[in-house]
Formats: sequence, C-alpha cells, structure tokens
Amino acid sequence: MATQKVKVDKARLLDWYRQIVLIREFEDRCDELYREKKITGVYLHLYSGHEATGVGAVAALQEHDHVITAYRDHGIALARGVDPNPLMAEMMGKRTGVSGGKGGSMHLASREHNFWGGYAIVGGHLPLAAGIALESRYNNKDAVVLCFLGDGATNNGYFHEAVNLSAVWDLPVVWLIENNLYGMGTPVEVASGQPELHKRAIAYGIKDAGRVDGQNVVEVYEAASEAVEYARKNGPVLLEAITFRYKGHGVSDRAYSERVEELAQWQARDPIIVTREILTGRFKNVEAELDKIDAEVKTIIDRAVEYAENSPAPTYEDLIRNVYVEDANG
Amino acid sequence: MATQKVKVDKARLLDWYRQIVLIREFEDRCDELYREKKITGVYLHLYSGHEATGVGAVAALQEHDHVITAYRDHGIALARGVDPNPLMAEMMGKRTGVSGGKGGSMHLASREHNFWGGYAIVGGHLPLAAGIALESRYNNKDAVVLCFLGDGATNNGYFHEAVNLSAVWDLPVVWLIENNLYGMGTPVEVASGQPELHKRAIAYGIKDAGRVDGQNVVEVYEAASEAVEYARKNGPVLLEAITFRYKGHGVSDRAYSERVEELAQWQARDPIIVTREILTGRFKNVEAELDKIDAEVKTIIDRAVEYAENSPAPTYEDLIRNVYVEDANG
Amino acid sequence: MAEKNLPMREALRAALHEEMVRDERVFVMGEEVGAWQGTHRVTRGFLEEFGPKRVRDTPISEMAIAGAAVGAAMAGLRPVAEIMTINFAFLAFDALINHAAKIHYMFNGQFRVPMVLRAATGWGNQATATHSHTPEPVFAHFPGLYVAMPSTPADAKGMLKAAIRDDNPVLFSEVIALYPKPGPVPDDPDFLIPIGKSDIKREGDDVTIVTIGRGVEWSLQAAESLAKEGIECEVIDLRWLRPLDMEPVIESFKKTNRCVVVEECLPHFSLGSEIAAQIQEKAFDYMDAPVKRVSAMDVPLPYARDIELMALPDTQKVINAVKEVL
Amino acid sequence: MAEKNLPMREALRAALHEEMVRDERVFVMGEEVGAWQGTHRVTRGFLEEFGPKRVRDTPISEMAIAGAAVGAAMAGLRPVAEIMTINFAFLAFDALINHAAKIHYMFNGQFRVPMVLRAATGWGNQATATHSHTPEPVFAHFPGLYVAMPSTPADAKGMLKAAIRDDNPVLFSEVIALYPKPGPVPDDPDFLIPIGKSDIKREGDDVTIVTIGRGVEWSLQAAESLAKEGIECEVIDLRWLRPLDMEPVIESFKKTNRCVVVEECLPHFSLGSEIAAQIQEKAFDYMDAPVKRVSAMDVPLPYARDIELMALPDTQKVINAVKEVL
Ligand SMILES: Cc1ncc(C[n+]2csc(CCOP(=O)(O)OP(=O)(O)O)c2C)c(N)n1
Ligand SMILES: Cc1ncc(C[n+]2csc(CCOP(=O)(O)OP(=O)(O)O)c2C)c(N)n1
Ligand SMILES: [Mg+2]
Ligand SMILES: [Mg+2]
Repeated sequence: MATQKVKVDKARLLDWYRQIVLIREFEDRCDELYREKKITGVYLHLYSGHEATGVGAVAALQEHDHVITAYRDHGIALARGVDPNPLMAEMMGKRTGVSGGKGGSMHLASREHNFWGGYAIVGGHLPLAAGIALESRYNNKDAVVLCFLGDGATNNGYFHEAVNLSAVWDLPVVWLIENNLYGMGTPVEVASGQPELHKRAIAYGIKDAGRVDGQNVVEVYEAASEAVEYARKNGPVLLEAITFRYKGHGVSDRAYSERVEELAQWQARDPIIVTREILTGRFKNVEAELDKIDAEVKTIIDRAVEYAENSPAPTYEDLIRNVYVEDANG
Repeated sequence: MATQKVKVDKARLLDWYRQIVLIREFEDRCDELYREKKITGVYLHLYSGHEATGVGAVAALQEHDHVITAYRDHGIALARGVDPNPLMAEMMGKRTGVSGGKGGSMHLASREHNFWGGYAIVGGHLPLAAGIALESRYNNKDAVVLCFLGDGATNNGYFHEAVNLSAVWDLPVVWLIENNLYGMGTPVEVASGQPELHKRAIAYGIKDAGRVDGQNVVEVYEAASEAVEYARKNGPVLLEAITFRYKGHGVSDRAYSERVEELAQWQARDPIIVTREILTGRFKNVEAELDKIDAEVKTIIDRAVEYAENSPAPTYEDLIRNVYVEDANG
Repeated sequence: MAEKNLPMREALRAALHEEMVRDERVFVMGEEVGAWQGTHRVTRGFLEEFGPKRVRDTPISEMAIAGAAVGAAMAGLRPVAEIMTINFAFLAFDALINHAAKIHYMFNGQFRVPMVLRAATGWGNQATATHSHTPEPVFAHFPGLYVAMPSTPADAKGMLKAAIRDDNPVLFSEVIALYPKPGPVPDDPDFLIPIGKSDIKREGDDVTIVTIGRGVEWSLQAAESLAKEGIECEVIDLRWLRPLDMEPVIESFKKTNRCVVVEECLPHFSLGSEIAAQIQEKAFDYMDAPVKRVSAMDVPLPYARDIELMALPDTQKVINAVKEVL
Repeated sequence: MAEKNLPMREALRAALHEEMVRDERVFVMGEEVGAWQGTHRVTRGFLEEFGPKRVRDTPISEMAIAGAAVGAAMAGLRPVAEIMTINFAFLAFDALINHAAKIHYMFNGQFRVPMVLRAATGWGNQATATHSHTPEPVFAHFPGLYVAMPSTPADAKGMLKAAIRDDNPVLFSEVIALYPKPGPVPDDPDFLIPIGKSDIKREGDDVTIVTIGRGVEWSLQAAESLAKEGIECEVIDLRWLRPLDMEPVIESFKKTNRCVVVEECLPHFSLGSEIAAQIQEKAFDYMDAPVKRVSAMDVPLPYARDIELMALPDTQKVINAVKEVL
C-alpha cells in the first residue's frame, strides 16, 4: 500500500466524497430503472463498490491527461466530470446520450473530457491506450494515459501485447488493474497463474507500483499520483487496486450466492463509509456537510433521470449515420 | 547455466555429435538445393547454429513424450529420429515427404515419433502444446510436452494465454525458448520489455528454469532433463537457451551485414566444435570416430537427396484429399 | 420414438450431457462453463456431475481456448470448447482458421482435430456493435471447418451430437434468441442429424425461402401469413453453412422458380450472396425472378432499441420480399 | 503529366514517402519496417530518412499493432501500420472489426480512426496453407472499414495516397506477386484514386470480366487471347472490395449481358458470390447466361508447386469461363 505523502485538503476530500456518492446513486438508480424496464438490453455493468478506485485514480490526472476503460465505465465517466444527464440518457438509448444512444452502457465516451471510452471486448482497449499514449510522446506532449482494466483482462493476449509495446516504446501509460477478485464467476487465482497481478510488470521490465487498497480513496489517489508522475517522466507503470463489486457481473446476471459473506465483509469497508471516516476523523462537524452532499446528489440524479426520460430516441437517420466519416479528409 | 550432474556416457555423446552434424549437413544441403532451385518456394528456415539446443533438449525426452515447434523445424525432426529421406522429400514437395509434400519445410510432422509438427504462425503452436499436455494429464499419463519457441514469439498474445493456461491447469509442458537474439531483424531487447525472457515465468507463477548455454549440448541436456522431470511431476517450466542462427532468417532473406562480426564470434563456439571438444577432452583417440561419423552423415544425406529427387510429386488426388476426414467418426 | 418438449438451451444441454456420458474423451472447456454454470446455462450442473477434469473453466483467453482445444483434439480427446459469444471468436480466428481447419490437410492426414467450438450468436438485444455479430459466413469461407447453426431444439440436439461425434472441427453457432424457445426433442441417445444436411421446414410450390438459424422463425411466420393470401412458400433450413446443402435448394427452386434468402447476417460477401450466386449458376433456366436477399442492414448495430430493431430482418420484411419475387 | 516506370513495390514506397513528407502526422509501424528495411522493401530507407519516431519497429504482436494504430489514429496521428502478410491479420481481426471499424459509429462520431493497415496478400509461391490467404472478402463483410486491393503500380500509388488521406480505417492489401511488376506511375504528389472507384482496364462488348488484384492480369491476358478469336471482353478492375463500385459493372453488363468474375480468393461467401448476386438482382432482364465465377479451389493450399498451381486461377481458366458464358 502506498504511504501517505501529500496532505489532501478538505475541499478535495469533500469533492471526492461527492463523486463517490454520485456514482453510487447513479448506479443504484440504473439498477432500479433496469428493473422497471426503463433501461433495457442485456448489458449493464455497475460500478458500485469500485468508487474509491475510480475517483482516487482519476483525481491523480491533469485535465489534458487521458482516461480509457472497459465496459464497467459509468463511474469513470462521472469521476472524469462528465455530466450525469447525457450519461443517463445514454443508458436509456436516447439521442441526447453521450454516444447518441448508439453506444449504450458499455460504450460511454466524452472526447471533450479526454475520456476515450468504455470498451466491451475484454482487453480490446489496451492497445488503444498505448496508441493514445504514443500520440502524446510523438507530439512531445506530457499527457499520460490512465488505462483501467479488470483482473480477468490480464489473462488476455491483448494485455501482454499492449503492455509489452508500452514498455519497448516507453509510453506514458498507467496500467491500473481494478482487481475485484473475480472476472464474472472466476476468482483471480483460478484464472491467473500469478494471482499477484502487479508482479506481471516484471515480464515487461516496467515499473511495478504494487498494490493499493481500492476502498480508500486517499490511498488510491496517492498511489495513482505517483504512478501518473512516474509515467509522465519515465514510461509505463503497472498498479493494482484491490476492490470488490457489489452487484452481479452485469444486471442480467444472477447474484452469486457464495459471495454473500464476502460481500458483507467488503461492504463493511464501503468506500462511502471509509471516506466518511477519513473526513470525520480529520475535520470537526463535517457530518452536516456530508448529509447535504448526499441530498444534492439525489437531486442531480433525479434530474438526470428526468432529462433522460424526456429526451428523444434516435431515428433512422442516426441508425445509418457515422458508419463512415463522410465530411472531410485529413 | 545448469551445473553438470549426471555423467553422460561416450555412446550418448557420440550419438549427439552424430545428430548435430547430421542436422548441419541436412541444412547445408537444403541451402544448396535451394540455390539450385531443387527446393523451391519462399520459406525455408535453417536450423544451422541451433543444433546443440535441439539435440540436447530432445535427448531429455522419453519416447512417449511429445515435441512441437515452430517453422524452424528441420533440426527438431532429425533430433527426434525422423528419417532424413521423407524429410528431404518434404523439402522438395514430394509425395513421399513426411507431410506428403503438402506441408513443406515449415510444416514437418511425424505422428509416430510424437513429433507434433512445425507451425508457421508465430506463437500458434503454443496453445496446441497446452492441449496436447492436457491429454496427458486427462488420461493420467506421465508424458511431457517439450515446446520450442523463438524469442520473438514470446511477445505474442499466444505466448501469454498459452503459458498462463498451462499454469492454471498445471500442465506438463516445458516451454523452451530458443533465444537466438533476433526475430528476423529485431534484437530481443528491441522487441521485449523484459529481455531476460526466462523471467517471464513469474508472470504465470511457473518455474523459472533460467538460462542455459544453447551451444553446449551437455548443458542443454542437463537443464532440459531437470525441466522435463519437473514438468512431469509438477507442471509447467520455462527454460531459455541462448543460441544463434547462422543463416538469414529464411533462405530468401538477405544476409544481415551488421551481423558478420557477431556471427564469427558465435561460430567460434559452434555446436560441432564444442561437442568435439567435450569428446576429445574426455576420451582419448576419439577423432577418428568423429571423422567417421562426419563421413557417414554425408552418405546419409546424399541418400536422402537421391531419395527425394527420385520420389514422385503429389497429384491432383492429393490436392483435394484431407480437406476433411472422410472415413470415420469417433 | 419418445420425445420431450424442451427449450433449445435444454436440448443442447441434453446433447452435451449424453455425449459426455457416452464418451469419456468428451469434455467441455471455456469461460464460466463450470462454477458459474455456463453463461447461457447450457452446462448447468455439469461441474457437479462430471467434476473439474471434464468441466474446465478457463481464463479470458480466447486464443488459448480454441488453440488448446485443437491440441487436445489432435491428441485424441474430444473437446467441446465454448466461446462465450461468437464476437469473441474473432480473437480465436487464427486458431480456428489457420490451425483447426488446416492441420488435417497440412500434415497429410496424420492428425485429426475432432473438436467442437460452441459459440452463442445473434443480436437484437441491444448488445451493441461489438457484441452483435452473426459472422458465420466469414468462418464458413474457409475449407477445413464445418459450420452449424440450428433453428429448433430437435435440430440443435441432433446436430450437436453429430458434431461431437465427427472427426472434423466444427464451429457450432447457437442463436441466443432461440435458447428459450421450446420444441419437441427426441430422447433417443443416438438421434443424430447428419453434417451438411438441410431440412425442408415447410413445403410449398410458389416461392422457395432459403434460410438458417433465427431466419427460420421469421420465414415460417411469413409463410403462414402468405398462405392466407394463397401464396405457398417452401422453407428450407440449411442448418449448416458448411457443407452447404444446395441440392434441395436447387430442386425446390426448379419447382417454384422464385427464391428469397433470409439471414440475420450482414448482407455483403454473405450467405445470401452465395445462395443467389449458386442458384443463377445451377438453375438459370428456371429463374422467373431474381433471388431476393433479406439480411441485416449494412451498419454496425446501435444500442437504442428502436433503431436497432430497424436494422434486423423480421417477418414483415420476409413477406415483402416474397411479394417482390412473385 | 510526368510519370515514371516503377514496379508496384516502388510505387507504394513513393506514395508512402510522399505522404510522410507532406504530413508530419503520418508514420509507419510494424514488424521489420525499420532496421530490416521492410519485409517487402516498401519502407526501404525510411528509418534512415525519417528516424525512429516515424518509422517504428514493433514486436511480433499483431493485436497490438492494429490496436495501437487505432488508438494513435483516434488521438490525431495517421498511422500506416503494416501486418507482414495478411495471414497474420487474422490475429488482428478483433482490433480491426470490433475496434477500427466500429469506433466512429459506436461513439456517435466523437472519434475518427484515420489509419491504414497495409498487408501483403496472395499466394502461389508455395507459402502453404497457413500463409496463402487472400481473405479480403472476409474483412469487407463488415461495415466501417474500407478494403483496397490495387492491381497496377499507378493504382497502388493513387489508392494508397487516398487511403492515407482519408479519415476512415482502410485495410490495404498488396498482392505479393505484383510487387515486382512495373508500370507507369504519375509523379504528381497529389495523384489520388478515389476510394471506392473501380476502373475499366479494357473495353469490350461481348463479355464483362469483373476482377480485382492479381485477377486483372489473368483477365487482360485472357481478353487479349480471346480478342484474336473475335471475342471482346470488358475488364473491370474493382480496385476496392469496400465500397464496392457496382454501377459500372451493371452498366457494362447491360451492354454485354454476360459476366465472368475472376478472383484469387476462395470461392464461397466471397467476391464472386456477391457480384453474381448483385448482377442478378440489378440486371436480371439483361442476363443471357449465368454469371460464372473463377476462384481459387476450395482447399487449403499445399506446398508442392505443381499441385499448388492447380488450385490457383490462371489465364486459361478465365478463357474457358468466358467461352462458357458465351
Ligand atoms: C474477449 C472477451 N471475452 C469474453 C468477454 C465476456 N466477458 C465480459 S466481462 C468478462 C469478465 C471480465 O472480468 P474482469 O476483467 O475481472 O472485469 P470485471 O467485470 O470484474 O470488472 C467476460 C468474461 C468479453 N466481453 N470479451
Ligand atoms: C503471427 C505471425 N507474425 C509474423 C510472422 C512472420 N514471421 C515469421 S518468423 C518471424 C520471426 C520470429 O522470430 P523468433 O520467434 O525469434 O524465431 P526465429 O526465427 O529467430 O527462430 C516473423 C516475424 C508470422 N509467421 N506469424
Ligand atoms: Mg474482475
Ligand atoms: Mg529468434
């Protein structure tokens, strides 16, 4: 675990708290809307449980840095500051969604936030991250790419080829494994010959930034900050955050009965609880502020749902648009 | 490097010497026949320089063990005891070739020798090796699979997925990297973030058997023997042999001018020289025996060429046969 | 012969179960086939019944899943490997096309590759562009592999059993939308549907509808509706994209002189293309109208439900096509 | 306009060179493109001239080569990635089909993917089953990607330049057998051949031959030979499999009423299938004979020279096919 170095001020901590509850609320509402059949389709992977990892790591970035992730992408988008309205609209397949209703839950993106998307092919976004980082080096920028991936994804050929490429090309990528102990139903140690995933760094001669407690937003922030600055100056880093997902793999999957006890243990260290404890431990009389944030967040999400529900569906024109770029050449 | 443990007797050493010069002669003759346009086509990858690695490692196997390799496969076939006649016939695309003239230089195989073939897609044979090893475990056999692969192949997704699978399934495979310092024109350190390839074992939690001097047949034999017995009892092992190829990547590739000096250094430690030194160092008056072997080998290869030249070409019937198994179901 | 009414999912499960009981060499491997009970529940209960030796969970490693199945098959086992959805089989493309499909030929018959690669296919559930392929024609382009796509529970059972018993590699595509649909399934443990054998799902003299997989349902519904107007369609379910059983198609066409091909696949270089090409080659003098193709629209599939369904073939589109060729 | 006589290899090199000079964002990456001077010598001298930033050797990592090109293109560079031979593009299938081809659509136009993936294609040099694919139809099956296959040095230059300047992902197939073949090539640094534009390589009134890549040579030779017997063939070089320029084909067919498709590809679910299907759809009333397909034989390719060449189309096979449709 990273040792604490920079003191994080109250405003930042409160902001992270806000983000964490915002994500939780967004996800809970998605879950509800799915049960109400207002969000439809087979895939909807909630970020509940992972919030501290996403918020802490994204907080380590500068604005011109880049973020990319897999299909469990709602939380990353929110942490990066994407407006909940078009995000919720995307969930409902609306024309006003971040991806025009064409990408859906698994394919959120917001170019203006340097959020390069969620990707649904396990591992498929890893070489993309390398390519985006190449542009930074190529044009002598100092931007870093933060690439989230699951524990399960580390066993895919994409991981190997992309991380090795980042090593030989010395690309500014932070490979951040969100190790939530399972890929669908498969425990890490069943899927990976090396269950300490950060150790895979040695196979590529890149920096092993170790493991961090993914439930503690401050620790994640500090480890990620070190990793990001290392990447900016030197090259690729592999960092592993240990966390846990609260819901099924996706909303259409049944709950996993064996996980009930494990889940309870993790929920005792819920990112919201941990962040509250950090805040109340450091600052007096902060509870009222936190409760206010909780209430504000509910309103934000209420509005997002309303916005989404009142948005128009895409049309036939949208169906046939954007297959190719039609307007211009480079 | 493995330390010497078992004394290898004279008969074995002489046999290895014979195999080494047999392979060298076979390859030199292939080179010649290619220039004479008796062997045709774009691909012919010679094993010259690698002989001690192939011979030493294959010698560590029992008859019921399995061997599989990439397209640089002539030497492995010969080391496994495949008759040079049908091998040479395959080079010339004859009906009497080991693969009926349909596989060519890159796709030699001999089922009866448990030689599962040469494969031309870099890395493609690695999961096959895992599958063959699975059969051994599945049926409670104690057979081991020795899988040769190049240094360049270790950067391919196939490597990652296959080796990891061998780890989680605990398969009896010896992954033997023939590190000849280059994949075509690319030096190992340009292609691999981790140039000490054996260290990649840690990414899969499998046994790292280290590096061995690939020019010394006895050292290769000893390291491979340990690895094979480890695999038989426990599971996968990664072993790296350092060697060098004398010719272009393939016969149709130009020689690499920068490599002239490097080549001279390696040829000073030619497997034939090293093996001769071991023999003459240990045994008196062995030179005459060695010269006799040299002469015998020439005759064997002369005969193989004659056999191949006098063999019939495949026919239209062969062209259309074996697309599917037609005769029987399982 | 006794039969049961089963959804296709259960018919497939029964086929796999029977073959595993029958032949010790048959085993399943793939992502989530064991402890998770199979993403599509086809291997539900298998881990408990057959144990971890024969029910093998894998990492998310499609190249290795397909490639290891090839090796195990060469060595004498009979792997039934599962790729969770066929979209991920793109990652196994080399293992399937350059290895599974080539090895028997390339080594002159020394090895056989008796493997089945099961994959869930199809779309229409907002699975979006990366998860909505029915790319079977792309696999069937290459010789050396068989490609199956059943449309009914009975076919699913008989075809999967035949695929497992055959000594060639088979890509076995299971349409997700059909998993829950029920139908009568023979109990006979030796009920086999021969590889490469199509099936006339409905007889008719006016138009030949050639289809496969999910297209069968749309075609039969269209045929029923058209029958009310006095138009009798013959519906031929190809069942296999490779080998492609064209004889019954040509025979039917010589009777009807008109043909519609119905496929869930993309339109170009596809099933419809091949059927149309062969009909005009083999029955030119019998053509009263061009062969008409009903395919998915030529776009990546979007998420939003309404526009997604616009891109999919349906019964109405089949009806319209039939009327166009009349 | 000034022109030079160049082999296709040099025409491609010139195209790439000019675009790299013109646009700083253009760079090449792939196995052996730099120090080794390019497996097929197309990037000969580039490393020395442009330096390692713009001429990037890669590990043997096809998934990452294609995938990193996608990312770099999204970020504003214009990668020209090389896959040594198209056979290895099977390993990049997912990166190309599920990423390069989908990203513009899936994210509603937020990103563009202006990348070119060059790959050497074709067979006939005893490269054997795993190394002898011309699988372009399989890539062209999917929307979102363009697929190019030039037949002459001039086309190669103009098409590659157009591909590099276009904002869409392009799979650019270069027929190995054509690399050394010379032809006149315009010097004009803005010589472009528009994406999706076919070319009538020879005019004639009796039969339309539709072809691409290496098939053009066989077709032109056949046409010349047939002309001596008074049979005039129109030879249409499609140049692109996607977009497929069918209008000139249909127009020509309406004049000749007969068509032969010549392709180096495998026969099923292929180029010939699609052309035949479209002709009977769009020019049914003009058909005097079935469209005839000349394709590779439906087998994996063997090593032995004699039997390999039996499986390949050639001029004589084209002549025979033309006579059959007359
Ligand atoms: C290449 C590929 N194979 C399989 C899948 C199906 N799949 C989707 S998510 C998933 C599990 C991924 O686990 P992990 O990487 O740990 O991420 P998590 O869901 O735990 O966040 C699988 C197998 C896929 N989308 N892509
Ligand atoms: C997947 C794939 N990519 C590229 C190639 C082309 N290729 C053939 S051999 C080779 C180099 C392999 O190097 P290495 O593994 O070190 O083996 P060596 O030739 O040195 O024995 C390459 C790039 C291929 N055959 N397969
Ligand atoms: Mg996980
Ligand atoms: Mg090498």
